[in-house]
Amino acid sequence: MTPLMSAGVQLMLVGMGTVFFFLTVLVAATRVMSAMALRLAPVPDSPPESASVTPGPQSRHPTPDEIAAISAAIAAHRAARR
Amino acid sequence: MTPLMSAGVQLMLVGMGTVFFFLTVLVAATRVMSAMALRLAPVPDSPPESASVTPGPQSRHPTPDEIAAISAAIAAHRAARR
Amino acid sequence: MTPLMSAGVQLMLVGMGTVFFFLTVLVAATRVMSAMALRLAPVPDSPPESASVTPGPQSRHPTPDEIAAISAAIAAHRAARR
Amino acid sequence: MELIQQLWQASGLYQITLGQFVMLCVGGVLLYLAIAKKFEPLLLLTIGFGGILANIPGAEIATGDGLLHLVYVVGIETGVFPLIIFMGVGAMTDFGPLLANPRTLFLGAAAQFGIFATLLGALGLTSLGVMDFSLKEAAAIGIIGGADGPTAIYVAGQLAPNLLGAIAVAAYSYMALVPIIQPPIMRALTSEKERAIQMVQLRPVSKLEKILFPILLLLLIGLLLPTAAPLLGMFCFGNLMKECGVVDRLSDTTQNALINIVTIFLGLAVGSKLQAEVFLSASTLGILLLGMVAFAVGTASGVLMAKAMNRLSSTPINPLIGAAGVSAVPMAARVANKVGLEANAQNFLLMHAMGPNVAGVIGSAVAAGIMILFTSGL
Amino acid sequence: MELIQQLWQASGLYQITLGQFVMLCVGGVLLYLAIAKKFEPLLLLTIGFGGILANIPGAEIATGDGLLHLVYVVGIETGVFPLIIFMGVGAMTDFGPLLANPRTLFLGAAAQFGIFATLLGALGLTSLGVMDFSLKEAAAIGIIGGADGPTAIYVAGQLAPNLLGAIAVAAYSYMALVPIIQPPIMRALTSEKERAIQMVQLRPVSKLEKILFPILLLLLIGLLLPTAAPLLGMFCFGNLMKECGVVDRLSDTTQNALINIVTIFLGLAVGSKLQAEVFLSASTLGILLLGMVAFAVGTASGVLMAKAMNRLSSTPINPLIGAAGVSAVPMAARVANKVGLEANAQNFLLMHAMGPNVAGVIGSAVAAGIMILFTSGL
Amino acid sequence: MELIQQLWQASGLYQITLGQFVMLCVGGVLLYLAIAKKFEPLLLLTIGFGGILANIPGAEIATGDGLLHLVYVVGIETGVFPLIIFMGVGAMTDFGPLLANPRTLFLGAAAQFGIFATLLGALGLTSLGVMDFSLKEAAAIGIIGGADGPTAIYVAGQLAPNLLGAIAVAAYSYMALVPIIQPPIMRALTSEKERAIQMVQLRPVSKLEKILFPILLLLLIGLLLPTAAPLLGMFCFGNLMKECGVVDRLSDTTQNALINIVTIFLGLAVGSKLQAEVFLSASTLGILLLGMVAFAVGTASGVLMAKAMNRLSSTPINPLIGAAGVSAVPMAARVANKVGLEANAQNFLLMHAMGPNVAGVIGSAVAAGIMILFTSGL
Ligand code: NA
Ligand code: NA
Ligand code: NA
Repeated sequence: MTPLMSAGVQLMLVGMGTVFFFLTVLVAATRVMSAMALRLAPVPDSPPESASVTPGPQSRHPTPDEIAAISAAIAAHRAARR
Repeated sequence: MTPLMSAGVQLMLVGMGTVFFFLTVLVAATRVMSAMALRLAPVPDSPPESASVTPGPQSRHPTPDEIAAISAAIAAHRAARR
Repeated sequence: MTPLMSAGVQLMLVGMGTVFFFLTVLVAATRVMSAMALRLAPVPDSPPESASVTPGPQSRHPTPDEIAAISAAIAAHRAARR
Repeated sequence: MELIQQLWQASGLYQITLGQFVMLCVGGVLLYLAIAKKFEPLLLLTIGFGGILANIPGAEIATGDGLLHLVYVVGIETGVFPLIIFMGVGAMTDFGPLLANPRTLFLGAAAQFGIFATLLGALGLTSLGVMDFSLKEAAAIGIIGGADGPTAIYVAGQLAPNLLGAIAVAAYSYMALVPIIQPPIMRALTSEKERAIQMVQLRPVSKLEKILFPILLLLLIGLLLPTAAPLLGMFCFGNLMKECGVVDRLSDTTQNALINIVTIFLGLAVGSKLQAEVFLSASTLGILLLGMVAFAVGTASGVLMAKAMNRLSSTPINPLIGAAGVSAVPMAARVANKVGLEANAQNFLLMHAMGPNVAGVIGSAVAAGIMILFTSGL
Repeated sequence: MELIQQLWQASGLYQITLGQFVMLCVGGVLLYLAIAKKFEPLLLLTIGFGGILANIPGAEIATGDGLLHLVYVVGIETGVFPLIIFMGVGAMTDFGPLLANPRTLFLGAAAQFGIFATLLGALGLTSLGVMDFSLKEAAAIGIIGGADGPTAIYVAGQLAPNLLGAIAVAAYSYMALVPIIQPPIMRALTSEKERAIQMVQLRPVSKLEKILFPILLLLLIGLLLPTAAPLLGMFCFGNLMKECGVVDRLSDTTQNALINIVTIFLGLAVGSKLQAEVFLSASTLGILLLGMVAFAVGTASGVLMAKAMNRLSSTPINPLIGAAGVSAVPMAARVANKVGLEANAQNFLLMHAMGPNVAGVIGSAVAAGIMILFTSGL
Repeated sequence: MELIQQLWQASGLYQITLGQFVMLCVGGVLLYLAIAKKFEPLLLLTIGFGGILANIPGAEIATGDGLLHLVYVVGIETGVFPLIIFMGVGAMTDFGPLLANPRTLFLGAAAQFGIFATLLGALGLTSLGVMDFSLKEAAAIGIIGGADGPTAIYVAGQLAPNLLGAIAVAAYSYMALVPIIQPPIMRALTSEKERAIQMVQLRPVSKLEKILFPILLLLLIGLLLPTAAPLLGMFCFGNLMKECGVVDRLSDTTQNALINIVTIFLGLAVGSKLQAEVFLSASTLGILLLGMVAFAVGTASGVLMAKAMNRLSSTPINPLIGAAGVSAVPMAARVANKVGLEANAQNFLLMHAMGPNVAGVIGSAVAAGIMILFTSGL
């Protein structure tokens, strides 16, 4: 095996080892943190469904539907004003 | 005529020549492109009136009217909540 | 008194003097400006209550209430569309 | 007490020069035009305020490590700001009317004659010994005739930074004055009958055409005149983001937050070039004069080109829309529409005038590329 | 295997110093104050997080080519970030109450005594050998008394970059603590009767006055104290954009996207100055102590000035609004309102307190100009 | 006339090389994929357009003082742009599902095997003499397996700038191809019965947990692997701004104006690395090939890890969610959900898959830290 390859193998072993070691520590730490957090603030304020990657109403872009809805409202208002 | 002037005259001739040459090529190319495009996607999806410089609803700033409309809606909602 | 302290005292005297001098001039200039402005544009176009630090409707962030209101509107609209 | 003397000698009252006083007034005038007259407020307000800041004696905001000078070096010397603005303008431009009637591109070409006539004018004044402009400077002055702010600032930044303040002020002032400058020329060169000409309804344009056009435009300019590619490239990029419909969030930000932020700093940085020692010179007067000529000639050549095309072709063109070829988007198109309605109350030229209007933007970018190609080497 | 050893020696656990550990805790405390106590969250959250990043052993985010160091060099050393923030603050400020009652400017002047008293305090501690502050450093520390974040950061960046972290933390912390620091002082210096004084309804202010004021303010500062012109110039520019009504899209972006973006990076960059080796020193303790003094003295002098004005003038001033002269906009004005309501349930001082409140911003910018003028040369 | 000759010699037609022509086509293909196929349009559109600009002969937009080169130097060489994007991604990420079921972090760990397998693959091809990659380059190529754009660009910018264009294009292309690459592998490695496994409803997660997690994550990475701290630090900062609820205006701007602006310039700058002379090489082909391998191996190891965990633990895990461990947020999670529904119409895996999905982002940032630690020194 060329020295380059062996360097690569070493890097892989150390790398995957570190990744697993770090995430294992993180799992443990997260469990402890959650336990403490739930003792401090028992009642969850976010229902499970709410979990998602999409940002909240404030930050997300309006969908075409919503733009349509808003535009309609504005149009109605303008019509009303005339 | 001073050398500066003659340089200017040359620049004008070449310049206007290039402008016209380029835009002529562009007109031709555009006609070809449009023909091909309309063959690929015959039905136009934007009515002629739609052509304008103003950006779409998403991007343009609300007019005072619309702000008024929205504010009114919000005020109404607040009143309702009390 | 150490030279550093005396430098500080001098700086204080000149500093407070300048602050008061400048703001006195500003008060006078403002009075003159207001007088002239009110002669040019007598009718005030903003009621006293309007004075506040909060930016106008265009620029301020919606409050949770308002977001709720808007979200509700959007939800209603979506429901309607189904 | 000598601190007080130091304070007095550091004060503006002590240091102010007559030139700075004059420029403070000029800045005030620009603010007045922007606020009271609504002349191109986005630029004239920021340029005017930047000019005032640049002429506060002893503040040194526009020199050395001063904010405005830093912004100028980072944003204008590099050409970054005008290019970003051009991207934003592209994202707000609709090529629909142009695609519906490509012939109008010729009107946008003709109107660029104003640029080169002004170039000659500047060189003429130099030959007569009235002014002293180099070929580079004359080229930069000519671009005022493009009636396109970012293009003028970009070219001036490349070819004649020392004249940038005067050129930008002239460009934006005359763009604001288009409703006053153009109508008399348009009326003088056209008959009542010509102004009343109605044009055929524009055909609908498909989304695909709108998506392909900016790419086509970029490739052509790249193949024929690469020196114009940075300007038109960013313009086409903005337009493609708008038309492609898959990156609306980028297009949205480009048309709002991004262009607004850059406009603020572009205006302040341009204003920093209004320092008395730079701005108050005969050349500034010459530039203001020549800029006026540029607009007038450009308007005239656009109108005359339209009349010529009417000779050659059967489908009629209302010569008024030729005046929109100078760009000054969308003001010039509105002017054409207004003058047209005076002659014929049923005559709505706005959409027809938008074609030459955006064609003028392309035309002056091409002219800019020519100027940079042939003079930047000198 | 020696890769593992290399990994271990590169780890934070191996490299961490006691100081870094302490600073990580300090960062945590700042996050706690920002999130749980809502103390100036926009700044304390970003500064606190920046402080944590800056003290991660071996990450070198706040040194060399690290992100935070780059941002610091580009944004704070140049003064660009505080100036942009100041522009944004200007665009959110309403001079209406000040214009309706210009006398309140004097309250904003008096409150600046806190700045200079603190300057003396810093020099006093030095003379006593307790601390070791140069005149520049003492001046920068004094500005904490201005109760105005961007001004403090701008001055510290110019005069005492090494103390910037501590000064910024002190300034924002005490601004957040205003509701706790001020009331006892206000009550101690005023009688129940004085606190119950009702003030005359403010007159309406015309749009024209609001447009002219920022221009007037800029010209005066330019003529009298140019070193304050960059700060007040950007402040006036922001305010003019807001009031002129012709560039709403610029004003809108300035108040939102732009100020938010700059706030994020300003906070992180300031946090990068919380590195243990820089921050953990006796001078930091001295600065925190002196900052507290600055706020207290400023509050007191504002109140006493209001009482003095009551002696001289017929139209009554409620001395509580004098405390708002330290700025800390709009917190200090709310405090004055709250304490006033305790004494007299019909007594709404908020609008009246906004006058001295914004006057305090002007006052501390003037003081900043003085400090820069007389010490930056040294 | 020799001006015309000069014009001709400056034209693209005269200067274009075959390589540039090919790259213009490649740019066109990227635009096509972005617009017509909606493949990661935010990045492929901007990268593709940047690539076209970079290959316009004679325009020199991507070299020297050209706009794209300036943007590249300022934004990518410094690592600023990918870090800001990562902050924005953090502000759009919800750790809820991960907190509800921390075990899924192991899936995010396993999927990183794709990174190191690719590293070996790159070195293997070199040993075989097929390619010629240094250890640094191999490491940068491996990160493609992280299926995370900003991480890949950040690492490539640090370790192998010359390959950055190819690596970024590969990363985003394969992220877009996830719905095509993953399903066959997922089906091949799982039985119908396994794919039908229903998972237990996720427990609700409290706001406090969501606030504490990013801080915890940052501290752990800081103590164990500081070289990953810049990436994960900015990621955690963005997430904390979102979750803490006291700086919504900053979080809002980070998720919109700021990330959009940076995305535009990041894409253009990456595109500037698509210059023919750099991009058209055997190594690019190798990178595209190896990137495909990386995604496949990562997907497989995630699925196999999930199956292994099912052996060891009682609470069942649907092995499909293991595939989401490669990140490619949120595409990979959607794929897992879709394949799961095919096997069992009642089986909604989306939320369960979000856990490994964001865990994959953390995992590849850790892998990136390892690569930088062990190879940047070489
Ligand atoms: Na033009
Ligand atoms: Na103050
Ligand atoms: Na990953």
